[in-house]
Amino acid sequence: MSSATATAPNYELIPQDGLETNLLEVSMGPHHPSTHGVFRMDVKLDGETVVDLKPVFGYLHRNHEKLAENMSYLSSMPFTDRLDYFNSMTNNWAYALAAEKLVEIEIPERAEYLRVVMAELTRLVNHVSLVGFFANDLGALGTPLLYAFREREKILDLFEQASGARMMCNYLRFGGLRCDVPNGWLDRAQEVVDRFPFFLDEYEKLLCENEIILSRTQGVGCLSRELATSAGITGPMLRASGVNYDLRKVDAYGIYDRFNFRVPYGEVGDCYDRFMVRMLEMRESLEILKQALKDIPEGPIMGNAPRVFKPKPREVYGRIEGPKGELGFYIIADGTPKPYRYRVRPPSFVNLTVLRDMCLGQKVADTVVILGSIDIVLGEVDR
Amino acid sequence: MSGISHELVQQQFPEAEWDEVAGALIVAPEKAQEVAKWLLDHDTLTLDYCSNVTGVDYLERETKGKIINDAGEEETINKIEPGRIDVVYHLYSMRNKTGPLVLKQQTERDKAEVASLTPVWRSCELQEREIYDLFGVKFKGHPDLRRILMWDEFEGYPMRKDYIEPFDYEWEPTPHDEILEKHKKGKVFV
Amino acid sequence: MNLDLLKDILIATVPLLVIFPSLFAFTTWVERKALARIQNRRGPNRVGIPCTRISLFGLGQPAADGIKMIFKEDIVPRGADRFFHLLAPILALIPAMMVLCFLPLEFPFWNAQIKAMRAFALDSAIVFFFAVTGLGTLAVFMAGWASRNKYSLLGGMRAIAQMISYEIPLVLSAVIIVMLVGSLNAADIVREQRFIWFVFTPWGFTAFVIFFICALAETNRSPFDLPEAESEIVAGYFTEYSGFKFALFFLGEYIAIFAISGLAVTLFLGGGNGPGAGLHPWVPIAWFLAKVCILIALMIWLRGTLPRLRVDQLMSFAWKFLLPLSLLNILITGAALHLLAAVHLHGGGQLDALTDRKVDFNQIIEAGNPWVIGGLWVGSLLILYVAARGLDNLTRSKVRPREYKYAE
Amino acid sequence: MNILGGGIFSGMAVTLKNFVRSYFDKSRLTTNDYSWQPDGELPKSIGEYPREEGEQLSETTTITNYSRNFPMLLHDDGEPMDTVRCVACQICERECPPQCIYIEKSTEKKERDGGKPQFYPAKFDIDVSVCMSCQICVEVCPFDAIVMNSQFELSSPDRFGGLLLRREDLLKSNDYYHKIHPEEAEARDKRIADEKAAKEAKKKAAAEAAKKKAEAKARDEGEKKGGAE
Repeated sequence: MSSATATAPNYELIPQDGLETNLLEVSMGPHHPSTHGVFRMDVKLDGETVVDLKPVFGYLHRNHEKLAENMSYLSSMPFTDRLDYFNSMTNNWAYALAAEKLVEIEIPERAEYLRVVMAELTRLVNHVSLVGFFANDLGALGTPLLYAFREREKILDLFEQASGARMMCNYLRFGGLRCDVPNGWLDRAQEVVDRFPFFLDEYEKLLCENEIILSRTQGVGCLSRELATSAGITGPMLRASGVNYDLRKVDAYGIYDRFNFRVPYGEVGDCYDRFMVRMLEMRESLEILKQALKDIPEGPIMGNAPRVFKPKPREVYGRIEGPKGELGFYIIADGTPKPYRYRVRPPSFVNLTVLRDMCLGQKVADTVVILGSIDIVLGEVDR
Repeated sequence: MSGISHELVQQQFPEAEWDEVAGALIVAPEKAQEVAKWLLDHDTLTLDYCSNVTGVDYLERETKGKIINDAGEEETINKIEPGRIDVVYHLYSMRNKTGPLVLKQQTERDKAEVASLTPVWRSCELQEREIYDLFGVKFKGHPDLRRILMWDEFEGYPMRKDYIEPFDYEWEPTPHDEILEKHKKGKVFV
Repeated sequence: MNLDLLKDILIATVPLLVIFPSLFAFTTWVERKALARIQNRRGPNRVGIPCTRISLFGLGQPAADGIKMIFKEDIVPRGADRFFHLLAPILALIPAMMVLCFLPLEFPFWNAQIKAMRAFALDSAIVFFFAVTGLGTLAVFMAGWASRNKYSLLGGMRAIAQMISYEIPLVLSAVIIVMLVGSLNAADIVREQRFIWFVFTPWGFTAFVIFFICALAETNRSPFDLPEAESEIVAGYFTEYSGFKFALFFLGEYIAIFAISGLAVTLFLGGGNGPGAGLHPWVPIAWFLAKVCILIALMIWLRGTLPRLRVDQLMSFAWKFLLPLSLLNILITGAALHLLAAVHLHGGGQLDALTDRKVDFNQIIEAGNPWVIGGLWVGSLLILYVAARGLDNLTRSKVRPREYKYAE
Repeated sequence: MNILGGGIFSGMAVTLKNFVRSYFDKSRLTTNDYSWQPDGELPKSIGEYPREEGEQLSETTTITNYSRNFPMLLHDDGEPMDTVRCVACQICERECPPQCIYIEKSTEKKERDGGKPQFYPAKFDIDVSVCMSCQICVEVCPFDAIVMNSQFELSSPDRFGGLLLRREDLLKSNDYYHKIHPEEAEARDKRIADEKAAKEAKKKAAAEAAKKKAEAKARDEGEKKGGAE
């Protein structure tokens, strides 16, 4: 198992006719159209080939962990929305899961189902917009992105109707949900779920067999199984490298063991696999949604959560399969209403570990494609 | 998902301590890399996936402890627990789908230094850099130990419990009392 | 000063200077609108006639954009070469405008009975066209270099590599037409397509496809917009251009698109030929512009659909796919022409006495045996398709859609 | 065996289909469609808002019944400050994650309509440039005094004062709340009424129990007396 840091190929510049040659150092970012936020890659180029790459983080750092350590458990719930601002529902869930491990709370059935519904809708939102951005990085002038955003809007409408906000939902609570979904919401969700496959068909026709996309993504940014495991890559990116590890199956948190779904995985681990695994995962999410919307029971949505959340001294680590990978919350309670230590294990931050390894030797145009296929959100990377 | 028994590890490394409250195995920094390699290569454990790496800062504090004094009576005294920084590793096995095993390295606060586990698990690379950045823990054997989230010129370690932030040099100009007054006067530089 | 000459020049050039820039304005609107509709948006729909509430589907947008561009601040980066920074957009526009003169547009303003006016009745128009458009590359590199920006430099480098590579298959596919016609004069080529446009011959069709692909690359249109690849190198060579200089670049780019589409129409799509072309002198011009617009619509459609190629794939596509294919096409064209001539002569046909050539293509088509010609058509197409497939397999052998497995 | 460039052609077919269908099929448009919104006040397609220059939505327009923007203080019917529900307990100030609430408690208690004298907020400011609309204050409030407003046209030319909402700006009547969030307001009122009823029932029960006890005691005593006689 190799885990050593990849080194740049031993690069020698050959001076020609007495002319001095130099590598071109380009600082891609922080204001670059394709770095998905304020992220910087210091790239050294020989012509168009990437010789060295250094990711630079921290432009969006706000020390979320320190903030959370200075406020009550409940108060940092809305701040988790802002970590990965595409997937506020799953962020909420990860935090709620960790906090619920601290104190024993029984979560009502309906709340569990609604959590699954929201998480899978979030997964759809994330994957669909990621695929759109990915196509945009490949240079498809916004068309796939806008198709994706149209579908995303429909799901965001659902979130808005349920929680009052489109992106910063702040919907989950320790022991359940903040409020029940309004009347007719489930029918509307069913409608969205029923129509989504038609969109996916069209989308696959547009992208998946396009010769340009195939040649742009296949064989680009290959990530081996061994490196993926060692570098702690999680989520669709890990499964694209051929490791079957999905926390929904492994941990079966919530009530995921009740649903019948499959986990797609790739073999090569290049950008095409990462792209396709996400496309296929959307179909599986739809399967889960169909089952969940069918079985959802009536009942209360809030468990017997204490009004003042004051857990006994303990250490817990709660993790869920977020759309981008394993999102973990590590909380140390010390018996006060504030967490002593609050740590977020951000999937996209850890997934960036291998950015350099994947980009070395590729073309400069590939770096943005590889970065796009990693699926980062800077709110989460920098916290 | 099943947890991992710490006793197996303690058989191999008897000096490793088991902390019941935290549910963590405490290893000495000198031994850490050896333990990590053993955990990774072990036939049944195969902890090939290091999920989460983080630091925890404990300030020096007074605790009340009970001791048996010379006279054989129980006595409550004030103990001073020295401050320390823990570096916590959450280990899982992707192959066996088991975990977690929590590994901790402890170090004093003033000259914080532990062994880097990046040579064993690549996933520690950025997370250990983050701990170095925010807690000021040096990692021996880390290939690229630089600040990561804060800028290079930044002084201090913001995640430490006794960190005092400097005066708000980059505040959001919010309309409140003193700052509002300052803003009305013109641009303020601190 | 010869007043008549001045008049001639004005009559020949002023319509070009009116038609194409206004077509540019219209095209920007059409492009934005069409792309919007492809992407299921509405597109510009507010700007219409000023001071009224009439929005005219946003037709006023180009004018508003133009006014905005003129009044924007012109920012020149510190350390940039100011002179070349200024020169580049001008140099990008001038060659593009110049080659418009070689298009076979005959404006019937002046003495239409005697002679229709064309700006440049040059006998070697096609050669001249390629020579002058090549200058545009220089402007692009100049912009990339003078901006003193690394993205611009990368864009300029890409532009040079791309434009030089694609010039070769572009010219080689035009050679097919020259072989068929035997003349480099644009008017002759158009006249030769009275009965059948060259795009409807197998060689002409292949050449047209290659020509169109190369035209996309020459004019930096998607999927070959690498020199200005937004997602990779910000805006390529015009990263540092703003305001009116940017507008000039933009104008130059679109004029170049019109010019190269005009050339494609001339070479393959029969120029001004079409139903009713003989009725009125304006009809051929309308046909010509309509065909140009169809090609531009195709370009917009492609832009709305396709992602971008990578720079090495772009090169390998040009050198390993387009170049062999166009060479093969030339070979097949020559063989087919000889075969046709032999059959024609065998059947007792006559050689064209007027021109200095062995056979008149149209004559052969008219008089030839439909079975022979049909067989030739199908055979040539088949050979070309098989060759294209073979080349495709050679260049992208490993790139295929994949099957995925699922874990339960 | 697929044809050469087949993927590109199928992609082009998709875009052509979208191009044509976008003129006929409204659901294809990316523009947000709020046609499911029950009351007709909102433009059917919010994408075209504002259709006229200076068009303002009416004050009670909400995007959805659950939409939340910034908090407001509720008061019951009557003079706002006489019936304000807030008792300046400052829980929301403590719990507010971005700490945008500033409360000053009144020094003396004030008589309420039909209630005990209570403290009231002498100062209640919300800095909406900091507020992140998380609704934590609504949840922690034990008096149902603070709820979310859905007013979203708050832009102001005054950078400093304009975004600091004072107590007077925040006070809104319960009727207004019913207008903007009918379902939520109904549920809240019902809950308050239930709680009140339960409280009163409890009180009554306690009083009755006390009465019974007293009666029983009296009877006992009477019996005792009778026994003594």
